[in-house]
Amino acid sequence: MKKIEAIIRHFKLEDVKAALVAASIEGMTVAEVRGFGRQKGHKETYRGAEYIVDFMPKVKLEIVLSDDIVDKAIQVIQESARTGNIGDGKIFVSKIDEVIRIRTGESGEEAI
Amino acid sequence: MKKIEAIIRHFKLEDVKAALVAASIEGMTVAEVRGFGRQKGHKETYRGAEYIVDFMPKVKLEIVLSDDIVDKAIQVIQESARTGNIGDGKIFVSKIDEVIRIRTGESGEEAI
Amino acid sequence: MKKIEAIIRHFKLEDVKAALVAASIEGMTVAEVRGFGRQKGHKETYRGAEYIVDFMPKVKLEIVLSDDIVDKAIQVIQESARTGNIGDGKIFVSKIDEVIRIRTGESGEEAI
Amino acid sequence: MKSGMLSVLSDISILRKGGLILLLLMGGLLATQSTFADDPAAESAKPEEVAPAEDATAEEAEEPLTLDSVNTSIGTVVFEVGLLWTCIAAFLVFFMQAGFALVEAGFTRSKNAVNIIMKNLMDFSIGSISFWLVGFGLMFGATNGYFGTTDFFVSGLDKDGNPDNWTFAFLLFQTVFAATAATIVSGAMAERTKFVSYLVYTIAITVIVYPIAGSWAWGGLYHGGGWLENLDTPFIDFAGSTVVHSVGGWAALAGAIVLGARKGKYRADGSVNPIMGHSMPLAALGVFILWLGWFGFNPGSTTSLDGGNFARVAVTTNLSAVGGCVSALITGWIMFGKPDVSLALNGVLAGLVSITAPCYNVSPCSSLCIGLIGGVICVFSVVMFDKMKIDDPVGAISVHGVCGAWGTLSAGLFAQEVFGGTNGLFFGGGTAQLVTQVIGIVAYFVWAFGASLVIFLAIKYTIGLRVSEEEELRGLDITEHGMHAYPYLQHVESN
Amino acid sequence: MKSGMLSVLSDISILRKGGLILLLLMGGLLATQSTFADDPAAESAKPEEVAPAEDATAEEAEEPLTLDSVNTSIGTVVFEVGLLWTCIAAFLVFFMQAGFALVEAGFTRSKNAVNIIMKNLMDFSIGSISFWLVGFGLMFGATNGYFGTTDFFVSGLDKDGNPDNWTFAFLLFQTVFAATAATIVSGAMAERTKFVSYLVYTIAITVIVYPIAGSWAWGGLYHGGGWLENLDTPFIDFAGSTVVHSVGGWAALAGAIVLGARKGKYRADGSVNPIMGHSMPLAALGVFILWLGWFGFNPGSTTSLDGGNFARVAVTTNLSAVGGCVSALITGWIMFGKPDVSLALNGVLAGLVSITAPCYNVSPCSSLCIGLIGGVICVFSVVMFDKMKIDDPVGAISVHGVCGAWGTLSAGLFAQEVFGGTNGLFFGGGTAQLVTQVIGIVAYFVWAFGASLVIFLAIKYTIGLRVSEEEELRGLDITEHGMHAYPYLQHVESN
Amino acid sequence: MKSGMLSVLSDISILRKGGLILLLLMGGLLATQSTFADDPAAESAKPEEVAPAEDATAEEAEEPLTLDSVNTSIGTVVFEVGLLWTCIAAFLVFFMQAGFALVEAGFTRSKNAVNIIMKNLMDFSIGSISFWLVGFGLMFGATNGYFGTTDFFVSGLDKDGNPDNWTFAFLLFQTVFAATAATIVSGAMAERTKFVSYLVYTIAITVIVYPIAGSWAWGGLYHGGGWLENLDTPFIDFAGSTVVHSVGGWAALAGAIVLGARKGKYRADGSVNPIMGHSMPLAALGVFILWLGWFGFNPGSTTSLDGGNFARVAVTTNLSAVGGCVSALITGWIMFGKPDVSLALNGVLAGLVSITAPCYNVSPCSSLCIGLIGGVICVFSVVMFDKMKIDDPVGAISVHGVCGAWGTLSAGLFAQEVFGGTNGLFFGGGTAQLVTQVIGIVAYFVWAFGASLVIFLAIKYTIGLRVSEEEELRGLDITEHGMHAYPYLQHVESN
Ligand SMILES: Nc1ncnc2c1ncn2[C@@H]1O[C@H](COP(=O)(O)OP(=O)(O)O)[C@@H](O)[C@H]1O
Ligand SMILES: Nc1ncnc2c1ncn2[C@@H]1O[C@H](COP(=O)(O)OP(=O)(O)O)[C@@H](O)[C@H]1O
Ligand SMILES: Nc1ncnc2c1ncn2[C@@H]1O[C@H](COP(=O)(O)OP(=O)(O)O)[C@@H](O)[C@H]1O
Repeated sequence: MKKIEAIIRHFKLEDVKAALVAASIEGMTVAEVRGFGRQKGHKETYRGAEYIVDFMPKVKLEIVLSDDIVDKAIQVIQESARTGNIGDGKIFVSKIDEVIRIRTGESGEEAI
Repeated sequence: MKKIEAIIRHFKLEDVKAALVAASIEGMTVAEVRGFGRQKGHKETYRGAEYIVDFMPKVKLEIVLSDDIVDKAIQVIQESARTGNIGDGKIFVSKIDEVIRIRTGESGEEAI
Repeated sequence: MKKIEAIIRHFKLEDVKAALVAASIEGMTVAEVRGFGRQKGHKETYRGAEYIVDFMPKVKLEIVLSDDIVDKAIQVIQESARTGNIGDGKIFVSKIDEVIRIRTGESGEEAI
Repeated sequence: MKSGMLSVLSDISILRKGGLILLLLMGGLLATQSTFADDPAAESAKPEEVAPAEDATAEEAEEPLTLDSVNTSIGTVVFEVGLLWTCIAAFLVFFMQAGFALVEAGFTRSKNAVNIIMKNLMDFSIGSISFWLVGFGLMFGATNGYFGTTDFFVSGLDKDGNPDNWTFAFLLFQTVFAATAATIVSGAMAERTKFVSYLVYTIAITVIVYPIAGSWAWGGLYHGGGWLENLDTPFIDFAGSTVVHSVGGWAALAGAIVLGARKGKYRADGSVNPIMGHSMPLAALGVFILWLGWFGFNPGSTTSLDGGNFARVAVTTNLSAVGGCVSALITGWIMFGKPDVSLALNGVLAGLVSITAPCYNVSPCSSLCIGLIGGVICVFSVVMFDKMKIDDPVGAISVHGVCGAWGTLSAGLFAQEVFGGTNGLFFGGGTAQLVTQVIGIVAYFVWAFGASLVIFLAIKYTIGLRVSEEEELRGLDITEHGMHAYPYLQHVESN
Repeated sequence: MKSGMLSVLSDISILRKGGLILLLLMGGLLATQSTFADDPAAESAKPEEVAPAEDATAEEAEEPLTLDSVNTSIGTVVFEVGLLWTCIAAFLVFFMQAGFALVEAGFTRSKNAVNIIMKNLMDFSIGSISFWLVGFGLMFGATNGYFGTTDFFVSGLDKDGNPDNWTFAFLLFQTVFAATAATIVSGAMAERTKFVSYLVYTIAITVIVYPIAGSWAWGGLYHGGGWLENLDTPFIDFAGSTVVHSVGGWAALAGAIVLGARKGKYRADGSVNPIMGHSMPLAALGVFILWLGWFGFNPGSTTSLDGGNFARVAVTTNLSAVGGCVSALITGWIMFGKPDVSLALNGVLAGLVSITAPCYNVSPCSSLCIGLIGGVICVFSVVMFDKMKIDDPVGAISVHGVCGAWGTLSAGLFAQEVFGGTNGLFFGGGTAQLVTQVIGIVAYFVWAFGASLVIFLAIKYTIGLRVSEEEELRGLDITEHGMHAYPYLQHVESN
Repeated sequence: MKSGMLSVLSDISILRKGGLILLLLMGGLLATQSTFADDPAAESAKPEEVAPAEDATAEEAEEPLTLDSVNTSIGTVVFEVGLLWTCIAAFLVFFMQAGFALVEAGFTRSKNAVNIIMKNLMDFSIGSISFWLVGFGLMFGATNGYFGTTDFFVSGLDKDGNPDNWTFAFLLFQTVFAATAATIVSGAMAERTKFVSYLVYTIAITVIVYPIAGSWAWGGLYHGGGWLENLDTPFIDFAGSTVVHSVGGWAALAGAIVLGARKGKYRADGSVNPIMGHSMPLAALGVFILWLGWFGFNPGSTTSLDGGNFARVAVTTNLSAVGGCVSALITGWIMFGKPDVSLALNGVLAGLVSITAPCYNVSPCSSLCIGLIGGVICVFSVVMFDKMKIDDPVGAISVHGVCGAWGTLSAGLFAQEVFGGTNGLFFGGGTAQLVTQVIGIVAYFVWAFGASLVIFLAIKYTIGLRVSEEEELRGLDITEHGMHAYPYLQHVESN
């Protein structure tokens, strides 16, 4: 089993979610994060003093899924989250050893 | 060493924490997340228009621990977080390669 | 490729970021979390009733990087985040299987 | 587009639905509309000492000027300015509704903020209507000493069918007072009461509990005259420490007892697990708004120019408020080791409630003392109710009930003849006034607590008073109103 | 340090920059300053019935007392107290700006909260200036029946060059009214309008749309006299259901139509995807503030002691507000199955807007009915506009436009002679008043909607009315103002 | 349950603790209570021109009506309405405390919001008490020209021992003014000052710094008469640009200098690292509340009907406020490329502070100019202080100190005889007035800055003025008050 972590733009969340659901991926967890990357943030002034907004608000998606649909999910996310501008975000994939559904105690793939 | 990530209900946080502490697991990190899963959310109306609240507020617990107490921890979480209704959440387990305590620089199991 | 997760103090974030940038690590994602650990929190009273603030506000940094600079990064974080007092936080390292840059579709090390 | 817009009003199917609802709402009202216009039942009395008079500036009245006509004109001005002051004061008291809403929302969790706001909004709305329909008459109609029996469904027309502006001003002023008594209850019952049941109670308090109580001490301000006004040494409660605040506070006590504590308020070992509010800035703003409103509540209770005594009342009101604030802060600091913002805020309100009864009858120095004592009492009271497992999220029982009683008592101690009325115990007046004050305090406690207890128990065993455990955990906002108070994240929606 | 501080003021290079900007700002003003001081152009008229008089308390005037002099003194007092009431009412109406800002901020997303606040702040600021310069004259100057042509650039000096305080009080009162009409628009256009374009429109509405409209029904309050005042049965709009609120509402309608809906408001299938506001507590506080302000808006429109009729107006205002609140709540509850806080809040405003026209002319009972109906209308209207894909984030068109029309109409139905004026249809007065009311409603709709449509289209095709899609997504706060409303996280910055 | 409740009051051990605290609090007060009641020391004077008179409407006084008695009655009405206006204005000024609290809380970080609120609450509370005890006498007692020496511990009784309502109204009005001066300081010292040390300073400013300063220009309003009033061309500061705002502003300057900048405000290279506030909506609401309060501050400073001049003052006040808003916005826009909300809000306050001195003496057009210039000055001043490394989180020094000086100066430029007083430089009056204004500005700067500097240094080297670095980093809320401003997460506690 794998975990996909995707850092995406806020306003792409609905699109990505819809695309994932369309691909039959129906479990995910979302968190508010702030990202620092190539999208260097912009210079702003506040009361005449300049500062750089370098942490950009982003959304982080975590999806645990079975190995065989990982590639599909990556593709779906990449397509739906893309605007082509710097700051679109990244997808990280790692291994998950075990999954348990709290309600039933099921574990492994059937718990996803 | 392993990392347990548990997505649980908000109002179960205190219970789960107490149960973990009782099981001598005394380090954890908590974050606010929003979850999407079988618990499909409910239909609401706002000014006459319907919408679906599909991202449910949840709490995510991250606990890094040594391999030998992982099973115990999973059991404790599952018992204390369970209500039996859809939306109780999930537990994900993955491997951690290294742990460092920032204050002392200790690493490995002794840093947990 | 590896993922570093570092739980640090809020007011150390700017220092740590600067130190990482100085070490040419230019991508990271930050989230607000609440931590529970040895720093047991303090007793407070509210309207005469005592309670323990045991979840301390912390910041969690996630950095995905190539294997060869992990040690450097750990060292940098440890140095810049340290105050020497309980509650300085921890660093967790785990393996990442794949990285994709959403904008370009690049993957692997070049996507970091 | 325009015609599309207008079609809103003409779309038949929509109008049919709307009409149905309107009919449900207004049945009785519309039926009585015409009768009511022809038959101004209420016999209204302007305050005796003010002779009704022509407008002093009306040139059309070609009557020759005489000393009497001129004097009458002056009386008219004084009367009309009194109306103006009464109305302005009423506006300030109205604004206290916002203050209550914010204090209560700030001192409770965000998952119940919509519910608290709705309760404050609806108790004022429903209360305004029911007090106009029934409460005013029960409180100020011709009376048997215990409740009024005329002046229901206030038309504001005098016996000749002409508008009587004094009645309008007085109705407005009394309506916002009644709503204050009602809204006090919502704080103590926060975070666990069914919305519908709260609305039912709101009707009960503005129709029964408060008006009957009010008639005892204040009925004589209009057509009534209650038994507490007719004691040898009449009861002193100038602006309602007892009549408004204690009544609200004791009703709140009954409600809190019948409801039981919020889930999680007490630990397994019986110790208090504090449940903090979600926004101190909102709570503080609420207190400032209430403080502002109190400058209408107390000084406005002169309801006339009254030789400028409102200025004195404003001074005593303020000194007591700051006294309560300072002493609550210090008391909390000594007892719990830190300057607690929630206690300081409660202290302000404690000082304000305390001075509400004696504000007209005491010196600035006495008012400061009354406030200082009120602030200390409030802190101890808050702690005691917590220990007694009576869960009052915002401290309403302590602030309004207990400090209301203290304030009423204090009039028997600190009153001075020089300000009008008798001397209290500390100024050589003996215990006469004090005894009357105690009688009043006890009588109001028995009535307000007793009647409310009966009503709350009746609600509990019929439609139910408390939400289910799951609803309480999830919060009343989403379960009762289908809405969060802060639907979006505060700091990030952009990218 | 001290000298360093003072150097702020003397630092030449800074002052040079500042001076440049000042010059840009004040060119015309400073130029006209001296002329203006010498030449008080405006011929001012105090209300006829009030004889100007010496200060009654001035001892220096050694003239012997006579009945006439005393009577004049009384007239002066009445006049000055009227000024006082007008000013206090204006302060309350001013405060409605805060109410609008909060309601609109609360009902929209946090990524646009700074923008909403700025719009409210600037429309009041710019509006105050432009109404003083031009609007007041167009509205209240000597008139051809359709707009005024004198009294621009109000100096407040009478023809002898002495300050005329009535003009000052009236200017203030009318300025805050004009600003109200202007600010209504911002809510309906929230979350997608360019800041600069909004400012341009603000000037247009306070310089052209509102003053011309206002002159028709209210010009006679000063030097004017509009065609609607001169009909056989004059138009009733005591405090501006139509003149202020509908004008604002119809302008808002034009704006919302020209702008189009916010991105994401409608789903692919055409159904409504509700976009919730970010803070119900702020919105609720805003409504309470507006309600308070309305006690200046309606009762204050007596602009004099007027026999205390403000008290009656305050009662009708309040009963309609609570009626609107209750009926909107119930209507929403029946239709959508829950007590919706946003509809209850809109209901209050609906009740307030509805009673604004007839508040002086109807009974308490009628006012409750008018409010009850207004609340129902508001809910249906909100739903209809949503269905028509006219996206009004805060319900401004329904509350101000539609309920303003209803309120104006209701004066033709519920008015009673006993309160001054004619009887409406329901009180045996036939349809004369009703016909006038309909004429007024239609005329104002045509003008306000039409003129605004033209202006908005002109803006759209020149400087552009709407921000880019990306700016809308990221939020106007950061893209237009470079600032977040809540720059820091709410709950954790410490450790 | 009931008896349990009552046991709160009778529980001996609790009462013992409470009693102890009360004793500590009230020692002196209770001791002096009786003396004070018998011995009304203060010799009070109603304003000369108002003859004290019987209540015009009192029928009991069977004395025959005469022209004189009727005239006296009119005087009484005028006097009492003046009291009413003074009180209402004082209520509005009181409400400015809420405005300050919100502006300061909004413009600082949430980790210090409780602290800011507490400071505002406590400076008003402590200030009310200490001004009543000492400050009022120093400011308004019989004077040597530099400070008063009578009228401490105001009883409000005249020499016959009867309540003198003018004294009460005046005390209230002056108390809220004193509290304004005190509270200005808290903003500039935000986020790093020890709570206890701030309280000590609050006592110092309301007991020493402000009253002595005030006596110079305003002592003559009561029993005093300061040197600035007795100059050939008396100092113009109608409502306190200098007396209140600059004094507060210069004290704030001293405080900010002694404290040093907040950690993190300056980067290693010396450049400014802006520290943004946490809530623009709260800050904006605060500004609107202050604006409302200013309609009491300036127009209310007539403290009588005064021929309706309050209306004129209200107009000049508003035009300057909107001028400041517009020019600060534009200045910021030109200089920094965006319409900055924080500067626009500061601009409003700059306009208001600027017009506070000359509001009575200038034309509408001049007032707009004064505001426009004030707004520009404010922006440059904010930037300069930042560059000078004087860290003022909310811009209090610029708004109150610098613009207060500008406003005072402007009276010497724009004053016009027609409004009462002399002509300023721009209206042909030469430099006489200007010179006096400069003398006043400098004298107040020297005193307020100097005295405050001494006091702050004294505090610094005794109990310490600044919190530890760790406390600053963690925030004063949790370290000083043990409480977060927003204890719960805003949007999710439910499930
Ligand atoms: N090495 C990294 N580790 C963790 N998060 C990263 C890393 N690099 C980028 N991110 C996250 O991805 C987001 C987008 O990255 P950025 O470099 O701005 O855009 P892009 O990948 O489109 O060039 C960042 O804001 C940050 O949250
Ligand atoms: N595949 C998944 N990946 C990540 N998070 C998941 C996944 N499935 C469920 N979750 C998280 O677990 C929560 C509970 O899941 P849900 O399916 O609603 O309940 P249950 O497991 O009790 O049937 C979700 O709200 C979501 O946060
Ligand atoms: N086993 C763990 N798993 C996850 N997070 C942990 C663990 N132990 C500590 N943490 C995180 O690290 C933070 C600091 O840990 P703590 O024990 O308080 O300090 P220190 O490591 O300096 O002794 C905690 O607040 C928590 O967020």
